[in-house]
Amino acid sequence: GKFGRYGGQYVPEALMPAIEELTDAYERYVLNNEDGFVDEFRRRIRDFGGRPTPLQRADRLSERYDTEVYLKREDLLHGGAHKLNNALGQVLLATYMGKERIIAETGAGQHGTATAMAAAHLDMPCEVYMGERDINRQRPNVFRMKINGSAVTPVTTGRGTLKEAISETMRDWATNVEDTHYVIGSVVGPHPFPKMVRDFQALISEEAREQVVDRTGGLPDSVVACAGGGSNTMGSFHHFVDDESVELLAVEAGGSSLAVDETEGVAPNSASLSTGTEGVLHGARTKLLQDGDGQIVESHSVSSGLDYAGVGPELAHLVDEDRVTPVNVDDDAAIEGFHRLSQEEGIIPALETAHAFGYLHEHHDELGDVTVINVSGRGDKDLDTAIEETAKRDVSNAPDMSMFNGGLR
Amino acid sequence: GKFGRYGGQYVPEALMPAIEELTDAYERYVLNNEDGFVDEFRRRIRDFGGRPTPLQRADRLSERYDTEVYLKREDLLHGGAHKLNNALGQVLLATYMGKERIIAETGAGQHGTATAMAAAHLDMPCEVYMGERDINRQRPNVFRMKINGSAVTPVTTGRGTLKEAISETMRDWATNVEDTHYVIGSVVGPHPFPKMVRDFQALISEEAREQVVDRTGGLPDSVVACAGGGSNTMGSFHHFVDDESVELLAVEAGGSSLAVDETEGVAPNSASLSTGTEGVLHGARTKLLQDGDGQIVESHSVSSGLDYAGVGPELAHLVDEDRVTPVNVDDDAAIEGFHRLSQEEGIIPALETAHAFGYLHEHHDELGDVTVINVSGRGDKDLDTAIEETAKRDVSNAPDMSMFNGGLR
Amino acid sequence: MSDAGGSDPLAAAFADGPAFVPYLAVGDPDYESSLAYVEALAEGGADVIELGLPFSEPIAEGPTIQNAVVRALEAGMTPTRFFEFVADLDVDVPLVCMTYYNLIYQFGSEQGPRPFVERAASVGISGFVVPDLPAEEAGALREACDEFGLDLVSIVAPTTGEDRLEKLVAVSSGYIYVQARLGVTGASSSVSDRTTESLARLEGVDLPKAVGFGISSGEQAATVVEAGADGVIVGSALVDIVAEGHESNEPTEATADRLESKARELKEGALEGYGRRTPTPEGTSD
Amino acid sequence: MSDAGGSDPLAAAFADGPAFVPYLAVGDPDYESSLAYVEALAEGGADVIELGLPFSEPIAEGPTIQNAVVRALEAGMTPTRFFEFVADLDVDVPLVCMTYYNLIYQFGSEQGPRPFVERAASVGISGFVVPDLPAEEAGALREACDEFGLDLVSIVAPTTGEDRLEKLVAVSSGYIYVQARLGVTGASSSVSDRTTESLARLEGVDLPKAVGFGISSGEQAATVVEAGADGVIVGSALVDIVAEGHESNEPTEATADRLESKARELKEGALEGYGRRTPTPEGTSD
Repeated sequence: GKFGRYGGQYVPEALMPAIEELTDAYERYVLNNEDGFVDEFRRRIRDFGGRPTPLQRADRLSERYDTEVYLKREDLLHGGAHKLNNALGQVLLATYMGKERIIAETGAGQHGTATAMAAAHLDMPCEVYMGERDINRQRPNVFRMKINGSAVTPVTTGRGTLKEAISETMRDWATNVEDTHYVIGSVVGPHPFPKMVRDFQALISEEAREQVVDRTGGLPDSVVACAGGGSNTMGSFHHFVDDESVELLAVEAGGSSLAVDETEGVAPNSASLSTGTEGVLHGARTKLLQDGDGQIVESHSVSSGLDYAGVGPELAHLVDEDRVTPVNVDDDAAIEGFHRLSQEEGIIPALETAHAFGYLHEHHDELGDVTVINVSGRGDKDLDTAIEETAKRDVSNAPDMSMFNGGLR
Repeated sequence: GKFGRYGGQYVPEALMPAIEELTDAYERYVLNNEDGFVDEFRRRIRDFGGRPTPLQRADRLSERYDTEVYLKREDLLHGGAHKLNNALGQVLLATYMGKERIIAETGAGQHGTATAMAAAHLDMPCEVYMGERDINRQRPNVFRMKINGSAVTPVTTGRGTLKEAISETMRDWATNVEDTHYVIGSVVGPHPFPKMVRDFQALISEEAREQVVDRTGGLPDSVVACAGGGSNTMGSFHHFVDDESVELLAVEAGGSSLAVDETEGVAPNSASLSTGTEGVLHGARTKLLQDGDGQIVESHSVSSGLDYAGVGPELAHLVDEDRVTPVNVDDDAAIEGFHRLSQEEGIIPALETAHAFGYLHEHHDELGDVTVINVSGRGDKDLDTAIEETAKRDVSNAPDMSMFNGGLR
Repeated sequence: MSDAGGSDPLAAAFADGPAFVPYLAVGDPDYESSLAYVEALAEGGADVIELGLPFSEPIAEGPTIQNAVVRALEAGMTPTRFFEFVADLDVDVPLVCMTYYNLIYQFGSEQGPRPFVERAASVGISGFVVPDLPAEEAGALREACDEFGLDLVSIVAPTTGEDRLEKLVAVSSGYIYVQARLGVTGASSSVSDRTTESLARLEGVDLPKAVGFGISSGEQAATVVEAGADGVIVGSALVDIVAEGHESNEPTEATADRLESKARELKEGALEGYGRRTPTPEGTSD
Repeated sequence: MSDAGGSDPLAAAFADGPAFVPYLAVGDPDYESSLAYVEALAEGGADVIELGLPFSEPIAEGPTIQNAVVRALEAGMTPTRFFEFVADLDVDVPLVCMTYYNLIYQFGSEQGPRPFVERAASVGISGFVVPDLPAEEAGALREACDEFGLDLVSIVAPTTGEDRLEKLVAVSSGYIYVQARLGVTGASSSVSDRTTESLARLEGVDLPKAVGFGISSGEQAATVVEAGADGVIVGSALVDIVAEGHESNEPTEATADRLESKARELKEGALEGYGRRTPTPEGTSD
């Protein structure tokens, strides 16, 4: 259950039996395809989810940057993001384990909506915890979860964001652990979650590797993915990790600054790989945004899906091993990346994803001849934020938005 | 250019040369694959659009109705609906024709967003006409078009809906016909549009027919698709038309009533196949919602994408030939269908699509052992309307929406 | 081309110098005022009057006429009322019905254009202009017009090439409506070069050529006629006057007077242009 | 199990009848009041006191203690201040530090638990309870505790089966924290059957068993002790009193008095339960 010095199972004793049960189920069903679990998962993620997703050459970006830019189109997955790979895998695993109820936490709402869809598809009752502030910023996602039949429970503790929602979901799990499976939304949490979520998300790189070889006759020089918790990141990297010639770039949210304000307990970024320090949070040892005492600080990003103070332990390890390069771009570059992909390629990316395109723009000459970028999600959920954040700054490539001054309604 | 007594080219003389040029281009590029047009179209709709879309067995609906229900997942196409098949095809054709500008009309905004995406992808300037009332009801779609770099021009004439937007786009075309291609959004308008749009959309039934045979070993007993203008309908039916054993059901919007209020000039439905009479509108002879004098009446549907007084001439013809059966369900049944698919299958359908599921619910025992239903689009765009319309009625299967009483924000 | 020959009132209207052909939407803003307005145009010197029967989807019209159509429909104009209107009119010039094909197609108990044409003939309509009916679709209407001795006026657009011209002229009679520029109806301030090109292309056609789209002043009418037009068609500039009168609650008579005087300006412009085109030998007939 | 043996102050606290083990979040709602409150608990009869060092992500706590943690953090509580607090305390009972592992891990110049344990030992802390540190991850902390002679108290949950029990007892010393029911900390009105089951399962374990989670009254304390517990741990019921005092702006002394009297009730309840468990032979020593 470790990745070098990272990982582990830092959870209350009450949860340990469930963690052990899950570890056993993970090994039997996911690793050894017992009862044909993997076959059923692959069939459902194909028919229900829409896999394989295409690998598309980005014609105009390739021309602009004089680099072959290929887009892995996870935005086309059912629900609009890579999140379903994991949610469907875990909800299906819960049915194999005989669990009767699903809980999940969500920040931007993407993992919550993916879990709600998977739960509806597999006829499993589902409750999603979501910070009150996030609920107010992501109401369409809240509605999607409810319309899929899930309960959405507002978390009012702390500042009402992802961090608090995770803690609250852990409390529910500690209370109802015997019949309930907690669908963690990223490659974080106690073992076996980081490995298991990675395995479900690794379909991305399994397909992308085959597709890029088909298309170009060889491996890419680099693979770029945005990194918050890191599930699309590890999913995009996993099958390339052993290909030493392929550079793996994890683009974190630089927010408005990389510095931490210790007095306020706030990091105006979510760059835990780039700037974080080792610590223990939410069940695992990993890199964290924390103050000198070990108190977790509030992270920030224009993209609520990247807005998390931790990161998957495997990524932390791969960074220490120099296999993954952590980089970051700030909010401004992400907003510009959002507009650029929308206008030049006709794909409106999630603000999370937009960070990868911000990085491409700033460092395209360092990515080699062929680069694969994971389009982790679509931006429909972010329209309101994009209007607001674009209006706040001087974005050179933004369309005239004056007709939207009142927001979307 | 005719389908029996329907079809034709009822357009101003000024447009006829462009129509002739388009007919020629359609025959050369689309029908005869000149310059590899069809190959490029298929490659782009695969890589950019996400084809093929899956055919998914709906486990819970199949069990509920004791009928094998298969879903053709056009909601997974880039942009969230089948619309891209046609938009990409036409914008690509415009580049082959050397046109320098694209115009389009849009009602619910789905065709507009698909056209804007295709135009961005192919680097073609684009202007979309949209009724002012529709703009106010579909602001997220308006924003998507603008963010993709398209101009969106509000149409303030009449009641500001699709009908007026079409007229206005025709006026633009009449003015700028020499360098501009008008991307009509459905199987309507003058020849060659109904045939050409059908051919682009026929990818749906080309794939679905192969998929259902693969899956079940034979043809389905029925194919069900919602029908407004009819592009997803014809797309879903085309490759089954010669399979006489397959019943083809076009589900129209029954709205609140099938009667026409002649005094007010309003049909509280959009069921032109079921209740319309022969006439000439927007370039073609077809079935229309009109009063006794031939004035077009305002149609109505809870789904703005079905809210149109005409229908594709080929569908009108196939109905007269008894090859396609026109049926309809009312707004209430559509809203229930929306909630049912969302809760039971984890797929939130467009309100257009929801009509097909309303019909499935009411007539499942008439659809044979195997039925294919086209999930023409996803419902993200309809969340606000769904909240509003659900709150207005007593919907037995709706979730508690009290937390959304103020709408999505 | 119709065989109506010499007895054709439209041909006759173009026989003595340039014709002034005004357009109004019938029933705009109400039945009675509209009667007065059409009669004022006749008083002002109209040689032919195009009477617009409002259709709910006027795809070839610009905003001015669209709004007129909406006003007329809201005031209750229908095909049946339109024919009553024509019967009620007290004017002595040939009348052309301008409308969209669906209204023609739907009228009466049987589908097809015949009942509409029959009724039009009975109230004294001389011909039709149907903007959404290209030559390719005009067969049935042409047939009915022939049966009842009415003309079918075709529109020639700037985009109409030689190849289409022949097809078009074959179904036309009365006069040719030469569309002065691309786009939709509406007043504008200059006359396009394309008008001259279109007239040149039509030189061999043995029908009067009336130019429309964008003519709003006597001077423009003069220019067009000087360029070779046999007549000028003016719609939006006149509809504007009706709209202004309606919006300012002007008495019907006052609006009618302004229409009459605008008509006079346009008619005189046409004559002026005609004079420029055929220079009178200096010093004759003082 | 620790070798601290007879000199272990925690073991000693359980030696003479049932122990009352109260919990408070240190620094809630401020440093000075918190000192008074902890001292009041000692006055009220506490045998061991669990001092909560607030962590920003208290995943094992219910709303009552979460809110206390927020109040304490906002009032400036830090690990360094916590140690000052312990040094400032004027009480004569063993103290246990309850906190999350990240604070222990980060303290001092080198990473790992040793600096934190060393400092805790130096200010008089006798042991630790770390809710997010299961036996599997406890090695380094256990080692540091052994080095400085401190206890590491393990939590046994209702879900802990026989297989885990052994592993768990192997790293535990001082006492066993028996979690009375599933879920998070918080006062509740009944004592679960699962408590009895857990105590039964632990019968062979040679460490005192203190039951916590949900105990809020003297009667509950009595029931738990009667069922075989060697001590009762009470947190939320006491934190509630602090919260009420804070919200109503009650003077610190008044809140402290209420805490002391609640402590007395709980301690007496524990004794009462102990009395019920070991029936005194009738009629002796009147």
